[in-house]
Amino acid sequence: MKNQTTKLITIFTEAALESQLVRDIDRLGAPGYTITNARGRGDRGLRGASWEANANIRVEIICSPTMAATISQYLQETYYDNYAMVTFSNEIDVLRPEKFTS
Amino acid sequence: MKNQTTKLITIFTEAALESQLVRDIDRLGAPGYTITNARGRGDRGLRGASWEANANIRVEIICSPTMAATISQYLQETYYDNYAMVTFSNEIDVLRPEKFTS
Amino acid sequence: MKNQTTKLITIFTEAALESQLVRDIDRLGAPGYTITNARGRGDRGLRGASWEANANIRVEIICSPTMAATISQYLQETYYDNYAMVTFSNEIDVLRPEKFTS
Amino acid sequence: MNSIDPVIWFFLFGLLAGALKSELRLPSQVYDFVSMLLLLTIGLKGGVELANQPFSVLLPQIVVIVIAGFLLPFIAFPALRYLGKFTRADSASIAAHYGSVSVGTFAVAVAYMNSRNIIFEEHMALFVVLLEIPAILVGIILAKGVSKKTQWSNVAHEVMLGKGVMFLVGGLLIGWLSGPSGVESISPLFFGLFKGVLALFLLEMGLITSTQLSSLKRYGFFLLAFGVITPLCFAIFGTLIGTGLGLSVGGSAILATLFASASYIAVPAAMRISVPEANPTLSLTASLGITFPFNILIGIPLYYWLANYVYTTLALH
Amino acid sequence: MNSIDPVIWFFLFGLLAGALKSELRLPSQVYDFVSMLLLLTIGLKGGVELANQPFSVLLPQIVVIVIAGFLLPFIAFPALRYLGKFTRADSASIAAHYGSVSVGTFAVAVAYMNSRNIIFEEHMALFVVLLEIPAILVGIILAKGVSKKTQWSNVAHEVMLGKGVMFLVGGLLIGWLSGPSGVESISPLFFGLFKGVLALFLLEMGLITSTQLSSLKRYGFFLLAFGVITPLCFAIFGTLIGTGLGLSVGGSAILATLFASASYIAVPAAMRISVPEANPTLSLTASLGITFPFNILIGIPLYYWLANYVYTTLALH
Amino acid sequence: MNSIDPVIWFFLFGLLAGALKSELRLPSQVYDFVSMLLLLTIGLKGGVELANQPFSVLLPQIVVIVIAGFLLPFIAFPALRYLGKFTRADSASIAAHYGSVSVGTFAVAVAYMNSRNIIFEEHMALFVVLLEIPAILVGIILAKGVSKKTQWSNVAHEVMLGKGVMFLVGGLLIGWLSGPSGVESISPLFFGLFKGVLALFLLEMGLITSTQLSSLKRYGFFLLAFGVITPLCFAIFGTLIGTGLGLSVGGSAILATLFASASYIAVPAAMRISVPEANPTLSLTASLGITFPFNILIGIPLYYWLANYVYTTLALH
Ligand SMILES: Nc1ncnc2c1ncn2[C@@H]1O[C@H](COP(=O)(O)O)[C@@H](O)[C@H]1O
Ligand SMILES: Nc1ncnc2c1ncn2[C@@H]1O[C@H](COP(=O)(O)O)[C@@H](O)[C@H]1O
Ligand SMILES: Nc1ncnc2c1ncn2[C@@H]1O[C@H](COP(=O)(O)O)[C@@H](O)[C@H]1O
Ligand code: NA
Ligand code: NA
Ligand code: NA
Repeated sequence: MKNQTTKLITIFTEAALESQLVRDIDRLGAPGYTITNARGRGDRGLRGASWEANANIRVEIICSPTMAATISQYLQETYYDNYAMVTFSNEIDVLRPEKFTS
Repeated sequence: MKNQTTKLITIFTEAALESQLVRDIDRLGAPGYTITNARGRGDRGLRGASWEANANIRVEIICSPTMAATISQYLQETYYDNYAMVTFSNEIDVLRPEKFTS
Repeated sequence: MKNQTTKLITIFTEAALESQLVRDIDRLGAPGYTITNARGRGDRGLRGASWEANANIRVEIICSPTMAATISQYLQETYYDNYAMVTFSNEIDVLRPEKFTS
Repeated sequence: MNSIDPVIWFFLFGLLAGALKSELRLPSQVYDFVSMLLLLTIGLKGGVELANQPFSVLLPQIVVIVIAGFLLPFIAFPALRYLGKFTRADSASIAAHYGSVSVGTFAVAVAYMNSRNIIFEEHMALFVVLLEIPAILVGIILAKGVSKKTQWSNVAHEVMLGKGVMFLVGGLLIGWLSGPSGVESISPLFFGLFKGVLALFLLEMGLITSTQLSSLKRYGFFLLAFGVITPLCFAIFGTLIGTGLGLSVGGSAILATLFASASYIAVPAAMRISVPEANPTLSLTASLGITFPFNILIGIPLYYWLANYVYTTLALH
Repeated sequence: MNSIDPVIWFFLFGLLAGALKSELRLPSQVYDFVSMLLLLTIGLKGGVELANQPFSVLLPQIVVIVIAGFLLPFIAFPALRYLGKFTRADSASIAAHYGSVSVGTFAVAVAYMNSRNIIFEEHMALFVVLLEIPAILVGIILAKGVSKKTQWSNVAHEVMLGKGVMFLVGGLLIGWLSGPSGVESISPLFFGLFKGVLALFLLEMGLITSTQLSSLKRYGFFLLAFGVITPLCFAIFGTLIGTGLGLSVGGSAILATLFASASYIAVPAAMRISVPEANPTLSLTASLGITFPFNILIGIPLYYWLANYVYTTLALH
Repeated sequence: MNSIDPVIWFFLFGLLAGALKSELRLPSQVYDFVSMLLLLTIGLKGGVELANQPFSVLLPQIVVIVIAGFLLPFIAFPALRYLGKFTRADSASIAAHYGSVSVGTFAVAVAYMNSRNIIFEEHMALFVVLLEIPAILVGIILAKGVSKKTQWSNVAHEVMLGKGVMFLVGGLLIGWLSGPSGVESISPLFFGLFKGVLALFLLEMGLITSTQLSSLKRYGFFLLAFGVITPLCFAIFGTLIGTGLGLSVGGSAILATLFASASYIAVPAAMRISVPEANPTLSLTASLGITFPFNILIGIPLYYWLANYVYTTLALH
C-alpha cells in the first residue's frame, strides 16, 4: 500500500507565542498539530528554558503541500521579523492520508 | 561514506497507551524507540496535557523498511479505531545503520 | 519559491552529555540547535528518565550538508564508543535557508 | 461555622478561571505531587487508625463493603443501557466509574467533618481502597462478558499497581506499621499541610471540571440527570449500610459520600486500556463534570443531614 | 535586627551560582509552583484584611492608586525616548515595565516589615493588582497610538487572565470570602511556609538575574542609570501618595516599593504579544538585571527610611 | 523506640513497588525539588552550627577529613582491580564512588540520631562537602594517571559546581551567615518538613534501587560482597577517626556512616564525563543497589553500636 505523500511542517519558536500560534493554525484550517517543550540557540541567542520568557516550543503540523505553503507564508509574514522562529518542512508517508488533505 | 537508508516512524498518541505500546514495540522486534511528552489537536479533539487522561506522547522508532511496515500495520489494526493516534514515516540516513537492520 | 535544501541532524543521547555536546556544537560552528527531553531504549538498554543518570535528550541541528558531515563524524569519533547515542539526518526544506549555510 | 470552606472556594475559583479561559494552570508534575501527597496522607491517617481496630470489628465491615463494591455497577448499568440508550461498552464503563470511588471527594468529606469537629471512623481510608477495585472488574465483565480474550493479568496489573491504589495502600501500610507516635515526625508535611494541599488539588480539579462542562451540552439531559440521581440513590444505600455496620453518624455520611462519588482517575485509566471502545469523554463528563461538583458543593452536607436523619429516626444516637 | 534577611542571602547565592555558571537550577515546574504559592499567599493575606476595611476607606485609595498607575509610564516614556534615544516601541515597553509592579519585590518588602515588626496595611495586595494593569494599556497606546488595529479584547484577555493577575485576584477573593478563621486551616501551607517559599523564589530570581546581567554591558550606561534613578523618583512619588492617603509609615514604604518596582512577569508577556517589535532583552535587563536587585538590596531599607523621614518631618507620627 | 522509622518504611515501600513493576513514580522535577530541599536543609543546619565552632576546633577536623577523603579510594581500588578483576577504569570509578559520600545516607543517619535524641556535632554537614570531592579527583587519576589530556578545569567545574555540592555549600553559607535566629523564619519549610521530605526522597530511592537490583545478578557475587564489606571496613576506619578527633558517640557514628556510604549523584555524573569508558551500571548497582540499602537498613544502627562499643572500651564516656 503506497501512502499518499504529505508534508510535515516543524516550527521552533518562543513559548510565549503558543496560544496565538494555535489560534492561527486552527484559523488557517490545518487538520491538527502537536507541540512539545524545547530549548535551544539560534540567531536570537540562547533560549535555555530556565523560565517562561526564555522557553521554546516545537510545533509539528501534518498537512497537504498547499496548506504547508499557506502556513509557511503566513508565519514568515507575521512573525519572522520580531520573534525567534525557525520553520522547515519535509515529505512524509502517513497512515490514513485522507485525514490530512487540507 | 554513503549510509544505508533506514526508516523513521513517528507516532503521536495518547499517553495512556505508553506502557502497552512499548511492550508491542519490543515484542515486534524493533531495535529501539525514543519517547517525548507532547500535547496537540487532531480529529479526536484537543489533548492539552492539562492532566494525564488528556496528554499525548510522541514515539520515534528507527528501523528497517520491513519492520516499519510491520509496525504501521499492527498499529492501524490494533489502535486506530479506538485511540487518538497518528503515524507517519520518512527515510533517514543513520550513522551505524547496521544497528537498525531489524 | 523553491527553498534551498538543508540538512536536519537528530541525535538521541544521554542527558548527562548536554552541556558538553552544546559546547561541541557551538565550537564546530553550527548555526543553532534545539533540545527536548526524552526517554527510550536502544542497545545500551532502557533509559526511562526516572532520574537524571537515566534520562535522554533529543538534539536537532539544522545545517549545511558539509556541517552535517562534520558533526556526524565528530560525534562518532568522540562519543559512540562510550555513550548511548544514535544519530541520523534527513533533508529538509527550510524557510530563510541563508540562515543555515554553515 | 456554616460558611463555605476555603477549599471549596479554591474549587469554584478554578471553575471560574477555566470558564474564563484564563491561563491559570497547575504544572502537571505539581498536580501529580499534590495528588500523591493527598493519597499518602489519607492512607497514613487511615493506617494509623487501623492499628487500633480489632480484626473482629474490621472483618464484617470489609466483607460488606467489598460486596457492595461489586453490586453498585450492576445497579447503574441497566439504567444507562436501557434508559440512556448508551452502547454496551459505554454503559459498562460509566457504571464502573460510579461503582468505584473518588479520593478527592473523600478528602473533601474528611475536611468537612474535621472543620465541624464531627467524629468519624478514621480507618475508612481502607474502604476507599476496597471500593476502588471491584467496580473495575465488574465493568470489564459487563462490557465483554467473561471472555477468555480479556487479559486479566494485565487488568489486575493496571488496577492494583496504578498510582492511585499504590499510594493509598502504601500510606495505609506505613501508617499501620509506624503507629501514631511513629508518624509524628512526618506529620508536618503530611497532616499539617493537608488542607492547603487539598486546596491546590481542588483548584486544578475546578480547572479540569470546567473543560468537561463544555462537552456536557453534547451529551444532553440524560447524562445530567444520571450524574445527580445516581449519587443520591447510592448515598441512601451507603447511609443504610453505614448504619447497619454500626458506624458513627459522621462515618455513615462519609460512607454515603464514597458510594455517591464516581472515579475519575483509576477507572478511566483502566477502562481506556481494557474497554477501549468506550468513549472516555462520556464517562469523564458525567463523573468530573457533574457528579464531582455536585457531591462537594451539595452532596456532602446533604449526606450528613441524611445520616443524622436516619440515626435520629432509628433513635440510634 | 539589622542583619541581612536569609531570603536575601538566597538571592545573592543564586546570583553567585549563576555568575559561576554552576548547574544549579530550580526545575521549571517547581519555579511555577513556588511563584504560584507566593501569589496565592499574598492574595490570601490581602483578602483577609480587605474584609476589615470599610468601603469608604478603600474607595479613595483605589481611585488614587489606579490614577497613579496610569500616570507612571507617561513619566518614564519621555526619558527613554528623548534622553535614552530608544525606539518608540522600546521606550513604550520599558515605560510599561516600570509603571507596573513586581510581586517578588512586594513579597520581599512584606518580609522586611514582618521581620522588623513594622505595621503596614495588609490589604495592600489589592494595590498590587490595581497597579499591575494600567501601565500595560498605557504602554500599548504609547507604542501604537490608539490604533483600531490593536486587538483590545486580546490584550485584555492576555493581561487580566494571565497567571499572575489571576492567582493574586483568586487569593484576594478567597481570603476575603473566607475571613481570618476560614483561612486558618490552610495557613500552614500558605502562611507558615511563606518565608521559605520566598527564599526558593529568590534563589531562582538570583539565577535569572545573573543571566540578565551579562547582557547589561551591551546596553551601556544609560540603562543602568535609568534602572536606578527611576525607582528612586517613583519611590518618592509613592511615599508622598502613601502619606497623603493616610497610610502608616510601613504602608507608605511598601507603596513606595511598589511604585519603584518594575514588572518582569505580566508586562513582558503582554508586551511580547502586543508590541512585538520591542526588544524584550532590553526591558528585562533593566527590570530584572538592575531594578530588582537594587530594590531588594538597597531600595526597600531606603524607602522605609524615606517614609520615616517624611512622617517625622510632617510630624505625622 | 527501637521500632523502624517511618522514613525507612517509605524506602521499603518504594523497593516493593519497584519490584512489583507498579506505575508508582515521583515526577522527575518533584524528585529534584525534594533532593534540593534535603541538601539545603542539611547545609543550613550545618551552617548554623558552624558559627558556634571556634576555628581552632574546626581546622584539625577539616585537615584530617580531607586527608581521609583522599585515602579512601586508594584502599578500594586494589581490591576491585586485583580481586575483582575489573578494568582499570571500572575499578577507579567504583573506588571514587566509595571514597565519596551519599547525602541521602547522611540524612537518614541524622534522622536516626534525632529520633533517638542522640547528640552529635551538627556542623558535620561540612564534612559531607569535604568528603564529596577528593575521591573524584583520585578516581580520575587512578583511571588515567596524571595525564596532561585531562581537562582539570572541566573536571573542577563539573565537581564543584554540580547541583549537589552547590546546594550543600549554599545552605552552609546561608546558615552560617544568618545564624540560628535568622533561619527561624524559614525553618517551617526547611526544618519542619525535613522528615516528610526525607520520606518522599526515600520512596523514590526505593524505586530507583529496585531497578538497580535487577542488574545485580549480571555482576555476580564479588560486587555484592564488595558492596557490604567495604562500608563495614570504612565504617571502622571512620569510627576510629571520629574518636580520635574527639567527636561525640553520635558524631563518630555519623562519621562512620559517611565513610561507609557511597555516592550515587555527584560521582556518577563526574565519572560519566571524565572516565566515560567506565561502565556506569556497574558502580550504580554497587552503590545504589547494595550499599545504600545495606547502610540505611543495617549499617547505621550497627555503626552506632560500634561507636558506643569503642567509646565504652576506651572508657571515653
Ligand atoms: N540551526 C538550528 N538548528 C536547530 N534549531 C535551531 C537552529 N537555529 C535556530 N533554532 C531553534 O529556533 C529557535 C529560534 O531561532 P532564532 O530565531 O534563529 O533565534 C532557537 O531558539 C532554536 O531552538
Ligand atoms: N495534522 C496533524 N498534525 C500534527 N499532529 C497531529 C495532526 N493530527 C493529529 N495530530 C496529533 O495526533 C494526536 C491524535 O490525533 P487524532 O487521532 O486525529 O485526534 C493529536 O492529539 C495530535 O497530537
Ligand atoms: N531504533 C531506535 N529507534 C529510536 N530510538 C532509538 C533507537 N535505538 C536507540 N534509540 C534511542 O537512542 C538512545 C541510545 O541508544 P543506544 O546507544 O542504542 O542505547 C536510546 O536510549 C533511545 O532513546
Ligand atoms: Na461510587
Ligand atoms: Na513601578
Ligand atoms: Na564513602
